[in-house]
Amino acid sequence: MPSLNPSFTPINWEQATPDTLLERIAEAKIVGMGGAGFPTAEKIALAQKHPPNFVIANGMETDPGVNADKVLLERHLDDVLTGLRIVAKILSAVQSFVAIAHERTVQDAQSLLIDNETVRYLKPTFQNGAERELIQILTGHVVKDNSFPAFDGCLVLNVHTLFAIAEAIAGKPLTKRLVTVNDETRWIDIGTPVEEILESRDPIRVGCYATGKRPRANEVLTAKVNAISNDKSVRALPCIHCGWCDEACPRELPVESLFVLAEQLKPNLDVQDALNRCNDCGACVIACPSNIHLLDHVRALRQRNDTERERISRATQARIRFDAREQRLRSDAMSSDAKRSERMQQQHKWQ
Amino acid sequence: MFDLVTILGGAALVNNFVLVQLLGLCPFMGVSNRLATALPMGIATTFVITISTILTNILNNFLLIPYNIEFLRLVLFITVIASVVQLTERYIKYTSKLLHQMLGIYLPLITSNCAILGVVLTVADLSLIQSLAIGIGSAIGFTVVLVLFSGLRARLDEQSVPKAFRGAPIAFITVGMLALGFLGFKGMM
Amino acid sequence: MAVTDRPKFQTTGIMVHVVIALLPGLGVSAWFLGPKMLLVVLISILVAVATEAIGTRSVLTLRDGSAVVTGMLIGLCLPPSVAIWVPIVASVSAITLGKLLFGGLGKNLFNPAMVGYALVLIAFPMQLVYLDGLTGATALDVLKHHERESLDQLVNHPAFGLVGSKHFEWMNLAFLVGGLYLVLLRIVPWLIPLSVLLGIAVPALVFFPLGDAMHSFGSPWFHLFAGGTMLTAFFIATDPVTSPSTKLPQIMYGFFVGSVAFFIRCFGTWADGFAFAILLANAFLPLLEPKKVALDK
Amino acid sequence: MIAPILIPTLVLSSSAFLLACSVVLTERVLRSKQRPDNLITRINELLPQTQCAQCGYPGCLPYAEAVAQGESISLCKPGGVTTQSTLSTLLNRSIEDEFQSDPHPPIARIRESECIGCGLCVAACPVDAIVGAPNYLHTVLELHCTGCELCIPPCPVDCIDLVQSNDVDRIRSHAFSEP
Repeated sequence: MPSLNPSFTPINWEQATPDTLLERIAEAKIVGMGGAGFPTAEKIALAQKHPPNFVIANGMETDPGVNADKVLLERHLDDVLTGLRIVAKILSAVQSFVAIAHERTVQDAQSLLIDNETVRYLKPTFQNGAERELIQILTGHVVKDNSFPAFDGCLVLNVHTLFAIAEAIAGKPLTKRLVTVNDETRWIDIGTPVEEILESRDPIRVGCYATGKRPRANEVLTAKVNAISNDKSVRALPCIHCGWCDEACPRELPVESLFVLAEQLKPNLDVQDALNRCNDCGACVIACPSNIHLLDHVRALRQRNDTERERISRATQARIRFDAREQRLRSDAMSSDAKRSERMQQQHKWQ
Repeated sequence: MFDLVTILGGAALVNNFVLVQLLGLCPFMGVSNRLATALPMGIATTFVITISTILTNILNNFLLIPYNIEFLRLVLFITVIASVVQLTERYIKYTSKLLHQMLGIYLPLITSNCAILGVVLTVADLSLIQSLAIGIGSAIGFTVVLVLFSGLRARLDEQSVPKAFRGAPIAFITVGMLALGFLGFKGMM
Repeated sequence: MAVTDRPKFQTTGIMVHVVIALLPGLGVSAWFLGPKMLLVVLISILVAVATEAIGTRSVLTLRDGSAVVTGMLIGLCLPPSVAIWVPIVASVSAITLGKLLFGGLGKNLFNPAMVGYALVLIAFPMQLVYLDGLTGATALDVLKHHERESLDQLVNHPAFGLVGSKHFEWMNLAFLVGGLYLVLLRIVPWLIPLSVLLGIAVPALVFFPLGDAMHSFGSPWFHLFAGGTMLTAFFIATDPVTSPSTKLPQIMYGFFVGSVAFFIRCFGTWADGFAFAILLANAFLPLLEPKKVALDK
Repeated sequence: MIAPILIPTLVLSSSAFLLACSVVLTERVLRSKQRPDNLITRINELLPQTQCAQCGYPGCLPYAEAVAQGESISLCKPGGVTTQSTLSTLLNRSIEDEFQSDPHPPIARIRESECIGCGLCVAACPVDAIVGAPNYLHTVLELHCTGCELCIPPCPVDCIDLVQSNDVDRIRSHAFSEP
């Protein structure tokens, strides 16, 4: 396939300077393919400003029924590692890690490693798959709640993103990716309409059935989507308060009471800290025996809380400005009275 | 002392005047949709019952019986209860305006709570200690059931109840089932 | 693949396993109390399922199987000597009053089976007195009404079997086996049955030495294996909709059920107080677990 | 002979009189020890503070004081359903007429070509959201405008109209910034 952009000539990454590599990644418009979809070039640039750097390849596929990363690692492990080394070269990283959730690929990777790289097998639980927990497990560094990993110099990139980087440096733009469609994984061009990928009566979910969202009108496949699946929550039964979602949540959030509050279709600001701690892992959706899509409800509640907080901040701002205006009007009135009475005395003195 | 406790327990649980004797239902239904109004109402009612039991008992034993004018009992007791309720309403008004707003009409309505007049009339002839035990016991029973019921109504999901049963009907059915539960204590005392 | 240690159950799956766990108890009670017990259970199940189908005007809601479980529990609670219309009344009132009026599965505040059973118990006491399934009247009744005889005379009374009441100790054993099956499958939280049994054993331990020769309160073993203890502990108290799902409230809930049932058995007029204990515990549930309820909604 | 009539009336009137005195006495004591109450400020916090006077009161604080005295809680149009439900939750009053409120409140916008710079709208705006030099064109600060429509009547050339603001650009402005 002719490369779309003639200037996309392959670069030999060993000789190239970090800047040309970073510029090529930006030019190829590569975004995070783990699920967040944040522009990779910007993320690397941010991490560059905060040395010392650690690079982590995240092969931990915790979404249920999805094995896009697994298939990629089986077929293109060497490209992924070259992508890792490219990023390590750009950041002149101190240490780089590869976290994989399948034993077999760990053995294959062991042989290909060079000096400051280590491969770790981690159980694919929701704890180990989350970005901040992964950094803590591998490097021991704890990222504070209000800051982002890139500001602490840690860069977690999905194995697909690293593969895309290697491809971009080798001159091939990011045009297709591995997607699991109802438990069979195949290459799909980015941009194909979502409805065409999975023809099924049931409504579908972009992403796995637990963390995926309902497709918007004529949505197309983007780089960050790793699966398309049937929406099981169509046949949802009412909640029987069994509490299994609370047990399944890796961050011990009160999922059941969040669901009760979400069902009232009203914002509720005192559960905001729990909503902030939820990282949309979908463990509760998997555990629910009544197939209720708890994540939809939590996301809706979060959205309502955001608009409510926006409304309250606007109201407090308006009150502050109103009070300031009242105060100003009063002091103007007083000062003009004072001046008038002073003029009156002046007048009096002259007579 | 032990039998006083059993009298108190009996008045609270066995013949609880809301669920077993079915007295005082109108404030019970009106105020119990939220815990924030149910608990203060329960405490206010307990206060009113205790004070009015003491006053009526003294009035009855030292004024009505010696001069055998028992026929005045009903009128006198209602005036006592009304004035004690006015006391509580004033107190609540000047301590927490919000609570005064939230309780609204149900605060002065305690006077017309038939449970209080019922208790006061039944214990008028007993000794002061016994009447106090029964009075406080029944008041505690009222508060416990009120708080329980407000918890149940908070848990009730109005949206999924069939349209014809929303509001009062489903509340009465829940009270009925609560009464079913309390019938278990029948015959304990 | 995501790792969660509980096998993935659908709500239908849960109810099927509950029915399977109830079968041994059903078999043993049918063996001792006669085949009429099976008839009573069958009628209650059919009526319960029919009422739910008519009530919700759709067969769709039947797939969660909760009507079958409710019917079965009612059938097991009612004595076999009961008239035919009694299970019908119990099942109809259980499903309509207990569940549908509150908005169907998951919305009811009280355990539907207990609502139906308590209603029938209070409305038609004569029907349920004689040889009563749940109340295990034989031994418990004897204990309550024959206070004059001394303890050892009591023991060799025909109603008393090895440790508990004659037939009911084996029935309770069967329900215990079924209950453990549910606990091992992690469908039922193990804390609730344990605390219910503790709730009845601890007061029994306290009161047993107090009972003089004239009036014995029955030994803890007796209470554990008499009447409907095991059936309530493992199947009725653990209904997910009307029982707490977090640790501490579960302990308090179970202990409350056990102890109230014990006091009703020893001091109240009812032979076995489990139905009332469950209803009262359900009433306390919103206060035990405020987090599941928007209290100032 | 008169004893059976005199005694009951005496007993009744004296006890009634005594009770009445005790009530009045306690009220005076309580009123003197009255601690300041924050009910009005709590109500005021729930109001959207548009100071638009569409509720018939000159501002949000006067309306809050009226609500504390028992005024209806459904008069605040900009607040709409959210203010109505929060007030009903706080004061435990049922809502009589539920009315719809649009999620995006309207914003005033000056058609700058027609503005003659008279500055009458600046004085009218309760939150100082309009800026402009005299005789030069004025403009509305979208972030601060509460859509109270008080600036529309005083404008001599009637060049202010209400437009739907969408909050997207407002929220995105501080969505992701370095800490």
